[in-house]
Amino acid sequence: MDMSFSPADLAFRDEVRDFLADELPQRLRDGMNGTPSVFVEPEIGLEWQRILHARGWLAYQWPVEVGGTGWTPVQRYIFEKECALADAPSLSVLGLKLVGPVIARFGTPAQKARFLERILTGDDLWCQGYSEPGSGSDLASLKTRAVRDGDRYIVNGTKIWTTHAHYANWMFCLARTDPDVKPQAGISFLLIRMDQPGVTIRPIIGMAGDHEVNQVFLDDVEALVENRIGDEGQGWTIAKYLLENERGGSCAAPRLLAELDRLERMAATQPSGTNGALGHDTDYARRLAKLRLEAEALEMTELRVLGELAQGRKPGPQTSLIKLVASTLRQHVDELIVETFGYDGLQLATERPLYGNESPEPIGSKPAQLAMPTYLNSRAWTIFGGSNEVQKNIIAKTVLGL
Amino acid sequence: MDMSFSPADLAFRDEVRDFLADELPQRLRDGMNGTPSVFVEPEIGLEWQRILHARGWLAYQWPVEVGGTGWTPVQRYIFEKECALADAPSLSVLGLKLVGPVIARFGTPAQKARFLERILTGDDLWCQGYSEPGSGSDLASLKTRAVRDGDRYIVNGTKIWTTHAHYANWMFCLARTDPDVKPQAGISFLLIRMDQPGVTIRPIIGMAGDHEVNQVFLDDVEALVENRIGDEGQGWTIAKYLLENERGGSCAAPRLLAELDRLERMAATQPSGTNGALGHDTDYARRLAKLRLEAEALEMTELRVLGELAQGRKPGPQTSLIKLVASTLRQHVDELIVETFGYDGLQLATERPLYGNESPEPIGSKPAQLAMPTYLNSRAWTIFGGSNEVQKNIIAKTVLGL
Amino acid sequence: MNFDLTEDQAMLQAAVERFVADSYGGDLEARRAARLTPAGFSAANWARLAQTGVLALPVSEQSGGLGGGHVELMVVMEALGRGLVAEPVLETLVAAALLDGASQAHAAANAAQHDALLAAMIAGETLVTLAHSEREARYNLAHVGTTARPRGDIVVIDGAKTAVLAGGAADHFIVSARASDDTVGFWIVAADAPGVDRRGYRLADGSAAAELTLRGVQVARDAQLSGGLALLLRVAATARLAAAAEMLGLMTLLFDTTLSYVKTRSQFGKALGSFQVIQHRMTDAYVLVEQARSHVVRAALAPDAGFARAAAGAKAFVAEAALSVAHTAVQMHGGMGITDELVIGHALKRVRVLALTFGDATAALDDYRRAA
Amino acid sequence: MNFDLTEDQAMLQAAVERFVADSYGGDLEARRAARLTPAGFSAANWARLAQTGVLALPVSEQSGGLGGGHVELMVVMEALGRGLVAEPVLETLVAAALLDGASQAHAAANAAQHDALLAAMIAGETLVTLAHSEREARYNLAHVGTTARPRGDIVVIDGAKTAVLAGGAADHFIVSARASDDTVGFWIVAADAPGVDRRGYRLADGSAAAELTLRGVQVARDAQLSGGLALLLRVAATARLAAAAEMLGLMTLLFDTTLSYVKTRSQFGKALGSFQVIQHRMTDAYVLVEQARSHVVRAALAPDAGFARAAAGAKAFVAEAALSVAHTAVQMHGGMGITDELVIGHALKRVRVLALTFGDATAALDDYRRAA
Repeated sequence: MDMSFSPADLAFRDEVRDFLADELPQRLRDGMNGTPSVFVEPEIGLEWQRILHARGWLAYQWPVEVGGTGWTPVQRYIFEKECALADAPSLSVLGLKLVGPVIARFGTPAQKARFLERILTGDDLWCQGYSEPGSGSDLASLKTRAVRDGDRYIVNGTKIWTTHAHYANWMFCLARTDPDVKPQAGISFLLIRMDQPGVTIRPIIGMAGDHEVNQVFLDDVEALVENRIGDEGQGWTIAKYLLENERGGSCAAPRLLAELDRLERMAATQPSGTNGALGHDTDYARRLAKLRLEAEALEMTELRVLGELAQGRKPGPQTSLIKLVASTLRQHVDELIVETFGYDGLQLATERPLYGNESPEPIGSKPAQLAMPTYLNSRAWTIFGGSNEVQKNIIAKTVLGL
Repeated sequence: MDMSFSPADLAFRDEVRDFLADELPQRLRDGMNGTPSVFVEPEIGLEWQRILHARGWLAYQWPVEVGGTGWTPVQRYIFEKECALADAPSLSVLGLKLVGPVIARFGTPAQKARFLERILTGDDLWCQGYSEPGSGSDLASLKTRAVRDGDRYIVNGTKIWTTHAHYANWMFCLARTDPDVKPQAGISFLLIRMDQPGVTIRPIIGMAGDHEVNQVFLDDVEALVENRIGDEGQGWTIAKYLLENERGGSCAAPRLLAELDRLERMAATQPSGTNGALGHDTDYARRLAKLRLEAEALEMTELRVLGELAQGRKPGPQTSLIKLVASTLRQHVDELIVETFGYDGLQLATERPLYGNESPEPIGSKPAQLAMPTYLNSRAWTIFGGSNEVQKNIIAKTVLGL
Repeated sequence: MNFDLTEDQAMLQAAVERFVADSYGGDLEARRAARLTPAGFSAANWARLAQTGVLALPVSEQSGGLGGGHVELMVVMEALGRGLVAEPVLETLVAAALLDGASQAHAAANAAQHDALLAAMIAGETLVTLAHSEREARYNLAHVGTTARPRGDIVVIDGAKTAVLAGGAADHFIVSARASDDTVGFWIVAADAPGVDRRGYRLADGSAAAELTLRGVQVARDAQLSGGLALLLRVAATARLAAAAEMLGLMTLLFDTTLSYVKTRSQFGKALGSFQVIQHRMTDAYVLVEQARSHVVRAALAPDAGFARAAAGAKAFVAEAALSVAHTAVQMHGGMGITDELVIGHALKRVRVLALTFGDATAALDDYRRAA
Repeated sequence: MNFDLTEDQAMLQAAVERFVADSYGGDLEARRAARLTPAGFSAANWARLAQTGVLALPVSEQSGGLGGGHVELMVVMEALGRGLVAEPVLETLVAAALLDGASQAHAAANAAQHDALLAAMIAGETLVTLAHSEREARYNLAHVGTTARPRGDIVVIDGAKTAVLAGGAADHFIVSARASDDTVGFWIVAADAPGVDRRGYRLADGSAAAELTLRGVQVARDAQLSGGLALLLRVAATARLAAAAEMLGLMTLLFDTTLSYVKTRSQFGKALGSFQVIQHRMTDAYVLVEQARSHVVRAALAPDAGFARAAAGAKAFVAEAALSVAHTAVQMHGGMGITDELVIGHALKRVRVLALTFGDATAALDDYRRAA
């Protein structure tokens, strides 16, 4: 057993650290830390992606043939961890992690040439058309219909929870191309331009006032057949690939641990109202320490998966619990943060952004101002991307054999 | 709204208190408090029942015609509360609360004459033959078979979790008299002598070393037809009546509150190892206070049910949650008690009884000695009499309509 | 032993429910619009609420109120919570109770002036709110750093207040300050008095709170209310019962809405409510609602001697229970639960604010156990 | 980044698993009989365990041990836990680590004597255990009221010890006492020494513990071990890792047994494991087992500087997780779960004892966070 990094890995870590120290502007760090919602605004995210792209590190989740870095699993982990610790803006999941790898794997040479580079340059911004009103966690029941009409499909339907649809110029979309076969078999994976007639976007405002997600109405919208990824009816297979692709290595714990460190420092200066600082209140300190124990266990679980990947093996069943543990823990951390600030934690500014010169003056402190909106948005963690209930169903079935 | 007792009720309360002060011997109080299992030994219980019978208060759960007291629901509550606060031994559920009311309701005059008085005098001790290995919470699946043979049934089968079968001379038993109708319809309610050939008792020892329950094998055992309660095939109806009879008023909270008081006093003298008493440790005191809040809520929920009964109405859906809340709370209290005594809480004497002159010398204190066996036995609260899972199924279905 | 409402109490409940039905009745858009006004609530609703007598409810009859008791308070606040009412009833009840308590403490020289203010308040014409919290105090009610120094016929107040509920629109503040003899007193300060710097901000529930900076604020000596910290603690107990009752109302709103939802919403071809895990989670929530109700009733019926303890206990229990039920409601609603489009999210945010009224659940628990 | 066992570690694991299979192998009756002996364990098993080298494992090579590290300790203790082994391995490892640590601290005059005792211990011939806990100390390792006063060439020990694990059958005790200079020291005291009053009693897991009263117990000066409280805290960290690893083994035993049970047991005509509520509860337990394993591995691999903190953290986390999994296992087994007839109850009781080894979860948590 050995959990240390090799000298080569340590050298790589130093290289990443130096790069972050030199190239990651404070403005972007502030933007990341000042964003209470799950996704950073393109204004922040794209700038960071341009910097990474210039360094050749943006497509690290892609195969080498299409611009990937060829990093080992350990290098990927190190890169993600260092970025998290440096408060680097989160990268756009939609293009880089979701549709990019799908195009790289299933796309034609023409599709690769057409789309991949523009994801990296930020010329194309993507959104995902999976969920529909009424289908929730149950993808197989989707109703959006695509009817072939020569070299194109005419698509009708409604997508919901569409993150950043209001910024995107493209949507990757699951649509039913054959209603007469069994539900999973009749689905295709289509790429749709957002800037065409028939695409209507209704913002869905979150509890904290953030506009991240949307409902997207598709009325006689056109999707070119040349922009279908894979064969007709292969959509379900592609969607599953995409899901599994998500289940590689994971690096959620380092940022949680860094946030707990930050919280501990803040609590050390928060008045307890009776004797000294809140951070010295035994009860409070124990709650924080218990969350840290959860986060340290999670970090080790992530490393155990990494260990499997590093040995060239498929990761074990531990992968399946990481999302469950990380999202629940994320919520508990955000709840403790809200409580830390006492009455100041109740403020809820609805102006956006909360970073930069234009942001509203906080009551008490900037972290206090971010606490409530972060907590409210955080309720989404156990719902989206497979709710906790669905995750447990999956673990019970696939891991426990129940 | 008015949660006070009427002057008449207060007078009754004083009468009960005086009676308890005068007539409940310290030896029996010690026996009650020194019993880590759910049921007190007959040695303790029967003596108390004789005292109550002499006062005419033993059959208070029975109709007046067969010796009941005719108390109002409020009087019953007051009696049970005062008994709990005075550490009176718990009364035998099996005869007084279960089979007694069934015989009173469904029995023939001859059966009433034959059995009821002997329950009160303690000449007959009863056990319950409901559960079977393999049937658990699912009564309808029971396999014990009773075949008619003239004026008797020949019974074959196995009963399990039979409390105090090793003391009982009678068993009331559900047996299948007709295997050819739907499961619930073919069951009859039979009374069986325990002192006959074919009855074999296998003790089942609990985690703490207590012998409360048994497995009872019935091999060609005789049950006289004249000792069948109700008609053949009426067993399911009777079992349901018995269950509903259990769901009248409830008085679990007063004893829990008294135990929390006692625990608080003990914690005030337990060393914390650092500064002063454990009871003054903020964390500990808050845990105890939270349990007290649960118990106070439970007490009020019980009173709200009592309020309905006192108005002559059927109790509301609150009754269904009382068992769930009380049993879970009981476990949490017993867990805190074990923890209170630190290392002393780990001792587990297996000698019985733990009261009286013969009981083993405790390490630290008598309450410390009782803590672990009480905690271990306490795991049964959420299992027997309808597990928590079954209770929640029932509430979801009958109260919430799910 | 009777937990039925009296006829009068039932009428009061019906009146508030009528107000809710007429003013809100599921119209979340109207409520949102009211929240977005500078005051954070609807002036029209406020006037109608005053007409129902709700604002006069806990004020003694000799001060022109209805002299309602704790049960009446519970009935009203629960109905307001169930209706997700946005108007500053709790804040007004606190201010009214302080003024009323002060009037009863002494037939002071300033009684007439206070009575006039009280009358305007319960008529819904003037908004008065307590400015007590300071950042350094966290939830410690006895910690007051603001000072009140006498200078001739006037008193000069200096300090800073935070989390002044409904402070964004208040006409007057009841400001706590430490007098030269180190006792805590309360002074009425007009919002537009020189030296008062008000900075409005929004709380999670959309209400308009304020931070105050008080620099050399001059008030007349007789602007002081009779009764110091002891009065505040009495009022805090009442406020805790009121907050617990409002949270109970919110819990029933959250629970009933979610129960309907899981019965109708289907997933994987089955009603959500047919999944055993959902059934048990709803059962857990149901138990919390019932246990919370028991605590609120217990506090409302507690005798005077035990009232502060019972109210603290109810607040501590209900705050945690309400938060748990709110989180369950969000989770059961899935994606819709985290939007601003359902009552669910608004109820969660209101629970968050109420849970901190006069200290969080832990502060209330500490008061409860110390009083035991 | 590699969490595979080395070949040697895998062999060690196999050896312990072989011991478990041969000695217990599901024979709960034999285990119960061993528990009922005065010593509380099987002498035959003990001899065989000594042969496996387990007792010599953490002892340095220069003291005649195998010089095993934390990973080896984890591997062994987890396997013992999984096998529900009744023998006093943990107690012996603690005593051996104290003697070994003391030997290494100084080439003391008494080294030869201690080495002989250590050799007899790891050969399974002599049972030595730490007598440190006192009732007033609760879980505070630094609180020692027992005194050791020098008198000429000897030292006189007075005091009382409680919860001496395996103390019912020990041949020698390592007794902590406060010396005249107020430091804490450790002395070897024979169980039959004059002035030692041993009162044996049983713990929840059936092991034979003891309370000691020490009245004017005379020991030679060189019966003192080198190294004081600092050595004890080092050994306590190792013991916490060992206890956490044994609890991890118990958790896997509990979990696997329960998983099989819910797959085969049917209720209402369906396998218990087909009920969604059971599935989710088993999933929660599974998550706890995996997270507990992560913590134990983390502590086993921690560098020396962070070891005490990591071991305290692992102990704190695993103690709560193991208890939760044990309660789940009991509940899932229904009536059978609360009997003494299944491994379930025995595992729960062993978890209860291990959870308090060198302080409960809260004490470990406090050490963890203070070291942070």
